[in-house]
Amino acid sequence: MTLDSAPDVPRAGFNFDNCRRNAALLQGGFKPPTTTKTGTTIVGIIYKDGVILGADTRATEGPIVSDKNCAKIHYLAKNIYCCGAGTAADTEMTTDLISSQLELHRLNTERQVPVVCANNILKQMLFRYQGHISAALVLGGVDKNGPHIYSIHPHGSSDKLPYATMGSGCLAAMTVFESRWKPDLSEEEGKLLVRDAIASGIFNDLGSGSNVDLCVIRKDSTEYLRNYELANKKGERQIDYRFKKGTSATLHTTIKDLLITEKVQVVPMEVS
Amino acid sequence: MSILAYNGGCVVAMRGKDCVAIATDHRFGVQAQTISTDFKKVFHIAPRMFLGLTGLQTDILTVRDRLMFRKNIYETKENREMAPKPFSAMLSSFLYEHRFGPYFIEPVVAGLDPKTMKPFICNMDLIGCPNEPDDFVVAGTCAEQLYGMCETLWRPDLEPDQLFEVISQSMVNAFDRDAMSGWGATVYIIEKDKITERSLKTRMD
Amino acid sequence: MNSFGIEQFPDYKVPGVQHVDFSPYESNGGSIVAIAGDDFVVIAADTRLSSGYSIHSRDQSKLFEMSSKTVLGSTGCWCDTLSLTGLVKVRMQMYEHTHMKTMTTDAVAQMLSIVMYNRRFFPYYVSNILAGLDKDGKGAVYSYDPIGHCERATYRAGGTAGALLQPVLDNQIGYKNQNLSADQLPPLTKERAVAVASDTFISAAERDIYTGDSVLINIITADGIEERKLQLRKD
Amino acid sequence: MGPDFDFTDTPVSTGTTIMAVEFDGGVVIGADSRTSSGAYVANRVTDKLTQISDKIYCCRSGSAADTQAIADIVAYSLNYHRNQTNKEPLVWEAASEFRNFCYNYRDSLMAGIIVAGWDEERGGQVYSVPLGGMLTHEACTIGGSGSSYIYGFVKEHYRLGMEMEECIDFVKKAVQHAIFHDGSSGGVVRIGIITKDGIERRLFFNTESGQSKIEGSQSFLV
Repeated sequence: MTLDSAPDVPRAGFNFDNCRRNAALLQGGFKPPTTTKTGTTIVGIIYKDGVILGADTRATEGPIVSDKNCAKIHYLAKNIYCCGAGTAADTEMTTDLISSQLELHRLNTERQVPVVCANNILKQMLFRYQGHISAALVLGGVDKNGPHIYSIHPHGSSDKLPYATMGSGCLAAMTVFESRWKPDLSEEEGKLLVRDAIASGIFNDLGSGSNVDLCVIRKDSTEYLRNYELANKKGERQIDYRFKKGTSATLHTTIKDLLITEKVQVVPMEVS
Repeated sequence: MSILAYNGGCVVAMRGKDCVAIATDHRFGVQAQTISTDFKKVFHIAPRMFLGLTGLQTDILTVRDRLMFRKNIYETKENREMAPKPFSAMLSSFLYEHRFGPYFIEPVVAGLDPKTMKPFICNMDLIGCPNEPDDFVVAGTCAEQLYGMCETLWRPDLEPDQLFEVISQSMVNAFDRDAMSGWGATVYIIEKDKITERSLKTRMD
Repeated sequence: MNSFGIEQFPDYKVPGVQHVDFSPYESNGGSIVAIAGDDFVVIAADTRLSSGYSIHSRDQSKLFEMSSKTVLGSTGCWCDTLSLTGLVKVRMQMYEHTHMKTMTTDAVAQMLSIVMYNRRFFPYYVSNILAGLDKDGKGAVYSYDPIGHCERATYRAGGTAGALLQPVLDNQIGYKNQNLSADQLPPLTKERAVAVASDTFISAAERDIYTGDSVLINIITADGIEERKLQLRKD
Repeated sequence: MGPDFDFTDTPVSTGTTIMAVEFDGGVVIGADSRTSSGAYVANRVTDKLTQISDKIYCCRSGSAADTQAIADIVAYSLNYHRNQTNKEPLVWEAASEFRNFCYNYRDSLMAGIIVAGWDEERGGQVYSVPLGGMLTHEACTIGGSGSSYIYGFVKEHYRLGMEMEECIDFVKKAVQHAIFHDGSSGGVVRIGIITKDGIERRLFFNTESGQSKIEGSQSFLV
C-alpha cells in the first residue's frame, strides 16, 4: 500500500513497534496472552494415483474450543495442498504467503510448480524465523515426478515420507498408518485409511476434534472433501430456550433507518 | 493476570435470519477498579458493519484508528463501501503484521454484506487468526461464560426480536459472573433496512 | 540472580543443564452441576477422566453416593478425589457406629469442610459439590473451594466447565435478568431441573475439551436415588 | 488450566549415530535412521547421509533444521563453484565451507557434521566438523549422541589399512551397537561407499542377524 498522499502507510512485512512496550508489560508481571492453537491431527499418505491429505477441524484456546469447524488443509497450488498444525494464525498466513509465491513462480516459469519447490520455500522461511513461527506442516502434492508427501517442522527441518502425521494427535494417527499403510493403496482404501487415522486423532486426542476433512490430489485432478465425515454432532437440547418479548429490560432504544428513498422532483427551468 | 484482562470488557456477536447482532458491555476499569461505565467497545465503521474490540483499552483505540485509516484508503482507492469480509481480511493481516509485538486485543466483526445482505460474523485471536462460524463469536474476559450461554441459547434462524433477547440474556448473565466486565450493555441489531440500538438495564456491580 | 553467579551462563540452552519439576497436582478434568428443588435434588457429572491432551477413561463416574440422601460430586485432581471421598466415607461410617444413625446431608457438608480445611497448607486439589436432602427433606446443594470454604446454594456448577455452566443456571434456574416479578417465577419441577442439567452438559461438551463422553445424572428424592445416563460428544 | 504439552516448542533433532572411515580408494559412511522430537520418533527412515556433490556426502547430527539448512547452502554453493570453474569440488573445500558456517554461527547452531567423499587430488577423505565449528581431518571418526557408546568399540577394532568390505562391516557393527545402547539412535543402518565411481548405498535392517541386506533399494531422500 503506497500512496503519495499518505506517506505514513506502513511498509509490508512484520512490524516490531510494540515489542519493547510489550516486553515492559510482561516484565510488570502480566502473563502473555494465549493465541489460538490448532492442537490438531493432520496426516498425508501416498497412494496408487497420488496423495491424500487429512485433517480434523478443531481449534483451541487453552482448554476451550474456539472454532469447531476450521479448515486446516490449505491451498498452495492447483496440485499442492498443505495441512497446518501449531499456532493457527501462523499456519494460515504462512501457507497464504507461500501460495502467492508459488503462483508467481508458476507465472515466471510457465510450468507447473514441483512439490519440492513448495517444500524448499517453506522450510527456508521457517528456518529463517528460527522456530518463532510455530507452523508444523504436512505438505502433499503431485507433479511430473509423481506424488510427494513432506512433513515440515516449525524449526525448518523437513522429511520426505510415504506417510506422515503431525500435531498433538500425531501418535494416534501414526499407529493407524504403521499398522495398515502399504504401497499402492487404491483410492477407496486410501481414503478409508486417512479417515481412520484422523478419527483416531479426533477421539483419542483432546486437542483434535469435530469433523474429518480430506483432500485427494491425483495426477491431473484435485478433490477437496471438506467435512468428509461429520464425526461429532451437537446433542439435542431438551428445552426450547425461547424468551418472551421484553424479557430483557431496556433503558432506551434508538432506531437508525438505513433505507435511502429516492424521489424525483421536477424543477421547472426558467424560460426566457 | 493476562494483559488482555487489564481493562476488562466483553463483546459478543450472533447471526440471525437475515440479521446480525453485536453486543458490548460498558465497563472501563483498571484491574479491579472501575473507572467509567460508558466505554462501548463496539464501533460503527460502515453503514451495516460494526467492529468490536476487547482487551487493553489503549490498544482498542489505537487499532480502531489505524483500521479506520486503512479502510478509508481502501474506500478512496476503490470508490466503494468496504464489505465485512475484506475488512476482516485487512484486520487479520494488520494484526499478523504485529505477530512478534502484538496489540493486546481480541476483535469481533459483525455486519451485512452491502451487496448481498448476507449476515457476516467473525472473530480473531490477537495475532489475527480468523474464525467465521455460522452461529456466534465471543471475546473478552468472560469468554467462557459467554460460550456456555450462547451454546445453550442460540439456535438457527433467529428473528431480530428473538435474536435481541438471546444475545442480551447471553451477555448479561455471562458478565454477571465476571468481575471485570458488565456495568451496562448495548446491543446493536443490524438488519437490511435499519439498525436498532438498545441499551440494557443491568446490575451495576 | 547475580548472587548465585547465574549471569555467567549464556542465555541459550546449555546441554546437560536440566532441572526437573515435580508437581504433586494434576488436573484430570470433568464438570459437575447440581440443582436443588423443594423435595428433590439433581446432581450431574460427566464421565471423562483426562490429563493434558489424553483421555484416561470415558466411563468414570464422578458422583459418590455417601448415603441414601447424599451424593458428593468431585472433580479436579483425581487421586485427591479418591483419597478425600475415601476418608469421608470412613468418617461417616465411624459416625454411624458411634451415634447409631446415618449422617444428615447438613452434617456431611460441615464435616467435608473440616476434612478439607485440615489440609489448609497442602490442600486437596478438588472442586466439590455436595447434593442431598436436608433434615427437613428439602433439596440442598453445598459447594466448596479447595481449602474447605462451604456455601449452601440452590444451584451450582463446578469443575473445568464451571465458568461456562454457572451463568446458564443463573438464567434458567435462577431466572436472573429476566425482568420477571416474584409471582411470575414458575416453580422448579424435577423434569425441568434434569432437562436443564443435561442441556448444560451438551453445551459444555461443545466448548470444553475436558468435558464429554457421557453425563451421569442422579436424582435424589425421599424415595431414593434414580440414576440416568446421557451420551455426549466423544471427541 | 490448559495443557502444558506443546509439540511446537520441542525442537526436532537427529539424536544420532554417524560414522565415516577412510580406506584405500574411498570412504565408507554410515548412520542410523532415527529423527526424534523429544521422546517421539518423528521419522524412523531418515536418510542422514546427505549428498553435497556427486562424490561428496555429509553425515548430519544435531538439530535437523540447522543441519538440513547448512547442507542445502553448501550443496548450492559447491554446485555454483563447479559451474564457475568447471571442476569437481574437493572434499576439503566442502568441509571448510561447512566449517565456516558452523564456526561463524556457532552460538545459534546445533550441528555436528562429518564430511566425507572422494576427489581426484587426495582420494577418499573424512573431515569432522563438531559442535563448536572446528575442522579436523581424520581417517576414522564418529559423531552424534550414540557415538559415546562406541568409542571403545572403535578404538578396539579400527585398524589402518582395512579393505573396503572390512570397513563396511566395521561401520555396520559400530552403528548397530550404538543403536542398541542409545535411545535416540535407531531404525536401520544406512551405509554409503564413495569411491571414484560414485556412491554405492547399502541398507541393513535392524534384524536379529543384522545381515538382511537390500542393495539398490529405493530410499526416501530428503
